[in-house]
Amino acid sequence: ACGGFNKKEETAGDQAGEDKKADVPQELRVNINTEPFSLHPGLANDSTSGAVLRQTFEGLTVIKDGKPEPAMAESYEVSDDLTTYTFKLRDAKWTNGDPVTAHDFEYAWKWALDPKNQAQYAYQLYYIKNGQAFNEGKAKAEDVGVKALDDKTLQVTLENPTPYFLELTAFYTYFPVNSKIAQKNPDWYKNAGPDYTSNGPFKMVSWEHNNKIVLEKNENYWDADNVKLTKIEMFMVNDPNTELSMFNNGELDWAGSPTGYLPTDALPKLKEEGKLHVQPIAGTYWYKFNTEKPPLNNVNIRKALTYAIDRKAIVENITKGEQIPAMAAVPPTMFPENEKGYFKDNDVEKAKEHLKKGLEELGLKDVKDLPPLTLSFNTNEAHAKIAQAIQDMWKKNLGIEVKLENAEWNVYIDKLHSGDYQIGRMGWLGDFNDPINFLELYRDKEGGNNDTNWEHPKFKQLLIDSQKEADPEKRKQMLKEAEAILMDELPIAPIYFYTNTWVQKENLKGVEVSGLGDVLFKWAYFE
Amino acid sequence: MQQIPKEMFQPASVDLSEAEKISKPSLSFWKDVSIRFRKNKLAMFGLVLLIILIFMAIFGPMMTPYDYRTNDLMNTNQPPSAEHWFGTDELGRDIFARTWYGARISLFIGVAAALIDLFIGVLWGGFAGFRGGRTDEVMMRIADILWAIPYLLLVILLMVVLEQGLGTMILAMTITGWINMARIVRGQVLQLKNQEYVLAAQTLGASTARIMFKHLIPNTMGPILVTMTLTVPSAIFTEAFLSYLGLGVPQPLASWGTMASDGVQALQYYPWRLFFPATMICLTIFAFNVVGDGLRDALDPRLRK
Amino acid sequence: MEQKQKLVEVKNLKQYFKVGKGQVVKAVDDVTFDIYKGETLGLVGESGCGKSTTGRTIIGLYQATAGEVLFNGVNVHAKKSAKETKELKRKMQMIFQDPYASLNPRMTVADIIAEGIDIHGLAKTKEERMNRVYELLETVGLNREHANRYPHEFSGGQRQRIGIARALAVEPEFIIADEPISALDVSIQAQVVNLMKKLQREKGLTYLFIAHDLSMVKYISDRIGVMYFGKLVELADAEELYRNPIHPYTKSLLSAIPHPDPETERTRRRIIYDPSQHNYKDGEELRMREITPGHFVYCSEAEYEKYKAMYG
Amino acid sequence: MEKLLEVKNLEVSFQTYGGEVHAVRGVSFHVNKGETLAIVGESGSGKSVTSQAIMRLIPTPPGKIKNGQILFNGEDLVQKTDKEMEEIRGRDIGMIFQDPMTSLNPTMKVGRQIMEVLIKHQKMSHAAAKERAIELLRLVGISMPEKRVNQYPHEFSGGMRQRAMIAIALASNPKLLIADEPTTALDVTIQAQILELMKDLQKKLGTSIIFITHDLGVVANMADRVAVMYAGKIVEMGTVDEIFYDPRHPYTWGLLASMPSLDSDDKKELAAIPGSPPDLTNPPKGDAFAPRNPYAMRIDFEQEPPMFKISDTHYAATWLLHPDAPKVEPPEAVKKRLRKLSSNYEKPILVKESE
Amino acid sequence: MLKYIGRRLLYMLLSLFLIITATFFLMRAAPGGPFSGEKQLPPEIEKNLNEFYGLDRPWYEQYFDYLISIAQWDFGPSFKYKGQTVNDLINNGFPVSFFLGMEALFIAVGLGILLGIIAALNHNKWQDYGAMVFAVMGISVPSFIMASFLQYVLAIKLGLFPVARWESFMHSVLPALALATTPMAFIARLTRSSMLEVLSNDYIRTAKAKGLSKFQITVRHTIRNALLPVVSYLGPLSAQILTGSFVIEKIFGIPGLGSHFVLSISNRDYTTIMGVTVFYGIILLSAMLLVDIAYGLIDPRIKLAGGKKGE
Ligand SMILES: Nc1ncnc2c1ncn2[C@@H]1O[C@H](COP(=O)(O)OP(=O)(O)OP(=O)(O)O)[C@@H](O)[C@H]1O
Ligand SMILES: Nc1ncnc2c1ncn2[C@@H]1O[C@H](COP(=O)(O)OP(=O)(O)OP(=O)(O)O)[C@@H](O)[C@H]1O
Ligand SMILES: [Mg+2]
Ligand SMILES: [Mg+2]
Repeated sequence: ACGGFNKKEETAGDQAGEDKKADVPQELRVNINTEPFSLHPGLANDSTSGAVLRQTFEGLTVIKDGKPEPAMAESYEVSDDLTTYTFKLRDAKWTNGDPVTAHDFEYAWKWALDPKNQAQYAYQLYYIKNGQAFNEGKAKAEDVGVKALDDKTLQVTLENPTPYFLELTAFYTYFPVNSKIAQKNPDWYKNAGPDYTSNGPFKMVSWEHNNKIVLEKNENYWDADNVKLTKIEMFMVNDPNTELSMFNNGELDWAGSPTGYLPTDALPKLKEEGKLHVQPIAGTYWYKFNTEKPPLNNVNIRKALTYAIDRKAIVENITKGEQIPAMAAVPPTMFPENEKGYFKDNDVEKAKEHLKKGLEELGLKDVKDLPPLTLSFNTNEAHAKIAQAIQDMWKKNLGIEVKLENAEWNVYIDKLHSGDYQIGRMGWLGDFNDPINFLELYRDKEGGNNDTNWEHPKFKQLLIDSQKEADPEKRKQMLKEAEAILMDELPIAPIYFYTNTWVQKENLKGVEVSGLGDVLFKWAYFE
Repeated sequence: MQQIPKEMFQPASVDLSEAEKISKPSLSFWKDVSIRFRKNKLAMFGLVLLIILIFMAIFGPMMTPYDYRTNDLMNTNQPPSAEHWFGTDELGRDIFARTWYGARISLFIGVAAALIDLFIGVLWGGFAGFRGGRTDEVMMRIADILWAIPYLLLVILLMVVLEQGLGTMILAMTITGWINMARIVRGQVLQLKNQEYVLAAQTLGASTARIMFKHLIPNTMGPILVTMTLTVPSAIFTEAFLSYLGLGVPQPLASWGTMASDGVQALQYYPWRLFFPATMICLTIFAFNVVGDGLRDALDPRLRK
Repeated sequence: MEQKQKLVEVKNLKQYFKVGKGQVVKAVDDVTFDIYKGETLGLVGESGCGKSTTGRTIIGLYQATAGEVLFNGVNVHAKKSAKETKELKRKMQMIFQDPYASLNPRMTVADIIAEGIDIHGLAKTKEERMNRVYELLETVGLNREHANRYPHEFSGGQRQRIGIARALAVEPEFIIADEPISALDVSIQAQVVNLMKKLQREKGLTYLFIAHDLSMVKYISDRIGVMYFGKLVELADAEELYRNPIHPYTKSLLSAIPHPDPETERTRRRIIYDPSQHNYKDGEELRMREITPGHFVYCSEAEYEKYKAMYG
Repeated sequence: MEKLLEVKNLEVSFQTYGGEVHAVRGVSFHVNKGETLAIVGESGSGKSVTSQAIMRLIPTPPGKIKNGQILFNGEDLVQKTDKEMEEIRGRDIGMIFQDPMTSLNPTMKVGRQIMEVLIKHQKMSHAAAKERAIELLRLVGISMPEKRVNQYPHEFSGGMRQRAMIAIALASNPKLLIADEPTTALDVTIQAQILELMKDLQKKLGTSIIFITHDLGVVANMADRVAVMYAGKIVEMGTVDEIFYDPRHPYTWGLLASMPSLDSDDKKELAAIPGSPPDLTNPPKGDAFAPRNPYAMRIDFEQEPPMFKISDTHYAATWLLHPDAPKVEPPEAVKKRLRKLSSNYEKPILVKESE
Repeated sequence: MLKYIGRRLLYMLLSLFLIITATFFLMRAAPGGPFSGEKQLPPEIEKNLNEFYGLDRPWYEQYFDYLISIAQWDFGPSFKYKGQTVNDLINNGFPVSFFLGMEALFIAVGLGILLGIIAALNHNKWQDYGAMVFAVMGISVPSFIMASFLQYVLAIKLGLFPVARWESFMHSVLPALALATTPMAFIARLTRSSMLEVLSNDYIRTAKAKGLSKFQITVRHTIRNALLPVVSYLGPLSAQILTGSFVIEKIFGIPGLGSHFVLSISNRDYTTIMGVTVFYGIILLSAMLLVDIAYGLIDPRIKLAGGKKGE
């Protein structure tokens, strides 16, 4: 099938409005929490870097209102087997005036895939034909399925049909790099300066490490007319209370997600004052069961534990950010019907039934006879609170005593990955806007992010088949079917779906926060 | 001139051996210490405070129907009231119950830290300072090295190797807890060791241990006590830090340190969550301080008259 | 003079202190003398001439820079087993100059006195220990009630007696008394001196008595050594030294003693010692030479002849 | 003769845990311009406290001047403020302390400690003060003073420290010099030097000296008049000759008797005064010396003896001077000294308390 | 003296070597690695990365390479902050921490000693009790509580200072205060207690007899002698404060060195762990040397260099 962007008119321009008052300084101050690990699109591997790069660079597409929109690419074509994309680039310039060419994309992607370069996120490009092979040193650069046919045409060949590939091209690993500069000066990305060239709405004018980054409007940007902000200051203050205090004190224009955090204890007051902005994002907070450790190898026990959690009470009284109780794995941003989920929240009756059944199956008379249970989580106050609440619920509702155990992140992750746990907290934030991202975690027992030791042949098959399904509706059905299996077997107990919460200056408009929690300031302006 | 009877001018029989007598009554050491301690009002106040705190640590949790761990998610973050004397926390737990429950752990940690200070810090510093020369050099460099190795890393490794719990935590605190004390004691001993009474003991053939325990350490009591009053609060918060990392007491057990660390996040919204544990810590330290000062004065025979 | 047994032999003892940039204070500079069993050797001299340092080096508080000290033929400074060291320390004791600084303010008198007993395990039971303490207290003229008190409760004389009791507790053979009486007033000085003499009689003790109060020294000593700037300049029988002082410094010292008699004081003339009066030439050998039997003077060969002629 | 200092009925006590220590219990004496008053007495008899009271250096609390006047040049020092006293201390009155081991700051160079006085009171420049400090050290008999100014007290021997203390006290040529056992730690040659130095200074500048000591030889050498203290009181006071040749108080006898004689060869036991001073928290009823006094009479345990005046300058407080008292023989050593003094009255006259 | 310092420097090198070795092995023994994130990396990428950073070589090679490069003052690239070397991190962070630390030390030492002196000179009077209560609060309230409290009261409620960040001197006041409180309180207690000891010494009486004023006596004769325990404490304290505090930097958003001490460990950023540890080690050991030298300057009776006694 052939496709193109459904050419909406330049909504961005409309939104910005011509009636902005001239005397309002168009300078934005936000908090990005930490020093970005790297401002090289190919090296970046953390959300902070992403938040900066998204303002300074631009990929083939951008996500707006949850959909990929044309950006560097003016249009594209997809082959019938869904594996070849041909992008037509628009006339755009780098901050130093060089034209943005298809070669820049080719260069950037291959650079990231090159095993000689320490790109941690190279796997984001594994969808491209021979991408993984090249990265593993099993293929040559020429074999990689990305090719600049001419300055303005980029052809991408994929390994498999990838229905969400357009979304991926908005991701920062897919951003172009000014190949002329990069070849000349391999250190171009280390600091702000003349060699730090980018193609996005803003350019970086200073980078004080660990302190702040200053962006200014990029006059060479192709859509510069629609960029109203003249300057963005990004501070690196890694403390939610401070962040909010700075906002209250007028030192920030925006506090909270997606680049920062709000203190949980402040949320009720902010909500009361009507200042709090909430937006659901593609993420799920869940507990993983190690399905090989008794009694968690028994599905009824897992069900009992899962059903006996009062998620509503948790999101209302503990997390307080209007999170959505999760009785499903895939967030409602992808499957809107998942707001209801596959089972009832806080279903104590049913939980007790399953417990009874489970005990029988295990040949035990009483809950007391259950092997001792430990609930692990990584060191963090929010996790600790939820764990304590759930511990209390299990005790009250089922009479099961679990022990709590927290550990430093790396220690915890190590335990989880090596299966040295019983019940463990985890969360998943979507990399791209497709349910597969959440489901494929549990496809293979040996999968790096599975940890539950759970594997189900039907589930696995459904996922594999869905990859080749061209019809979005049919594909969705397959995925739903798979999710139903997951929610019946319950190797994981979903707790809630994440939301973004923030406060912002009243007169700040046009900030675009995607369903994945990514922020774009391109269209932002002060009234 | 008044008239004085003649017989008054008769020689009196004088028992000259009586002359050496010191007329002041002699009390046993501890009796004397206790009398002088009791005369010190501030110290007595501190002692009473400490007793109250200990009493509450034992009986406080029994005074309310609430326990330290049962959640009440409908009543989170309630301010102090007749129902919940100290209010409730973010999980709706009664802060009064948690405070006194936490007192047990925090007081225990405080005492443990003080003991570590005494047993390791004082001995280490005293020995290094007294021996001087190469011994001093080596011992103090060992302290420096322990101090310089990233503590967090040590703690993480302990966490991997050992079970979560009080014992592990005490071990973690032992690694570096004594170093400050050792340094201060060493400094004092360097100054004291040339006193003549130390020389006198040496001429008697006194062993190093004897000189340290009988002569040097008792005369360093002042700085030792002051240092201990710093160790105690820092241990209470180290406990919070270690618990936070996952080494200490597992949730939902409370301690003043963890309660205060949690509470400080809510300072602007629910100040009582910080106020009560922090106040208890302050009161404890205050009590330790004045009791320590009082004890030092009472133990110092030079102030006896 | 009958044949006496040498208890302490001090041979070419040197004790130098480093002060600051490479400078050295020669506190004791090549001193040689013997102390016989049962005698009291007085040591006098200008303050700062090294008397205390000599005493402290003999007992091993300082490591000697050079020379040796033999006690009963055993070298004090040589490396010894812990047991030997302990045994040696038991036999040699010291009474300190300052009765205030030398008693630990935080120990009771009983503990101070019993320190040596404890260290050397001289008492088997608590009771025996306390009995020893009481006995010692009585020996030095204090009574048993004093045992539980602290040093600051005592007068200087009493404190000094406590120091003596501490030294006696280990039943030493030899006591170095470093100005044991100069901090005390006259009547107390008499108490202490009487006590020391009594103890010497009863226990056959040997003393090295350091002081600058010559009348007391003369009273208590059998022989007297005079020190000047780290060197022993004259050594003789107490009576002999007073009657026939030879070294000009000794003469000067004797002439400076104030007499408790206003009239003689008004007329007393002091002889002033000027070290340059010797006119020693370079390379001249200076050492102790015996002028009359038992009377040694630090002098050159030429002076020796002169002194010999005058006094011999 | 002009009185430089007059102490009237001085009472000093210390508040301690065990009760109030009456360290000085009604002491009166005076010092004339240019004369030397020696104060002798048992340790603990209140000599140092008296001298410190004059300097207003009694640590308060626990100490307190409870009563009495200290007239210096006619002005009462007891009433002065601390600020006013700072001007007098070190400039008008210099003081040498008893314990040289602890009276110098161990962490300050000796030279600086001397210079301090000069800079404070004579407003000297740093360099001039240093010059003068060296000079003073030489003056008190310290060799190589240029080197010694830069040393710390612990590098000095006991005697040298005492000399440094003396240098400090003499630094600004005070009108009154209080010397609390200044030569106790010194050898005789240095002692003689120091004494000569003090006498010399006295002659040149007319300095008055209060000389506290227990060395009767030094007293004989230095003093014009002598006060004998016992248990916080002056028990006998007179010119040197009167005290040495016609002592009246049994305590003075004891003092004189306990000195060994240089000239005699006899090695018999010294005549010590047994025992130790009374506890001044509860001063005994009657004569404080009575329990140690072989001549004690019954009245001594009942009533405090009044002052008797033996001559214009000679006072003693003992019942032995009472007309009803039996005649007693002083100890042998004292008897040898006794002379008839022409200035004595016919009979001791009883004086009322407080003159 | 020079000889002594020379010997101490040798000891320092040895200590440093031990610190490096211990840290190296502890670090390697800790679970996780620099590339383990929330999402598990495909093993092949991890392999690439390990190769890139040389983590695939035998440990002893890596260890000796570290030693050699550390000797050349080259701590290597940060594993986390791509494109920045550890030397960069230190060069950027240390001046900030140093400035803030000096400010805090200044407050702590100045105010602490002053408070201690006031308390000691007015022993058992209200000033003494006031200072005591203040000190107890300062000791019991750790810096992170103090920081939040100061922020809340002085910045938010009273608006006297900016809430956070590192821009101007005004920005540094609150963090410096928060950093200084506990040491200040402790120094006050130490000073008071040793001042009381010193004030009872005879030479203070001598100084009074010279006619020196209370102030002169305090300044010239008391403080110095009372300073010894303070100096003992100041050694490690200044090493710690000058290299930054994680908590304070976090709360106030300060780009100092302190955060690297913690973050490098939770990130398992091996080179950074080694770099900051070595750097801290050097500062600490130097501070300890200075303290020992200061001992001798403060109290000339203390001789560390030579002077072996007895035995
Ligand atoms: N620890 C030391 N360091 C440096 N010099 C010292 C030390 N101890 C003593 N001295 C010096 O050694 C010399 C002799 O001192 P010593 O104390 O032995 O004298 P002394 O004869 O006992 O004098 P005094 O009668 O005054 O006590 C003096 O010059 C003194 O300065
Ligand atoms: N600060 C004080 N607190 C309590 N009592 C004190 C204090 N100072 C002195 N005394 C007491 O005052 C009395 C007199 O002491 P003082 O020092 O004047 O004696 P002294 O005559 O100088 O003796 P010495 O010859 O030993 O120096 C003693 O009993 C002493 O205990
Ligand atoms: Mg001496
Ligand atoms: Mg005195």
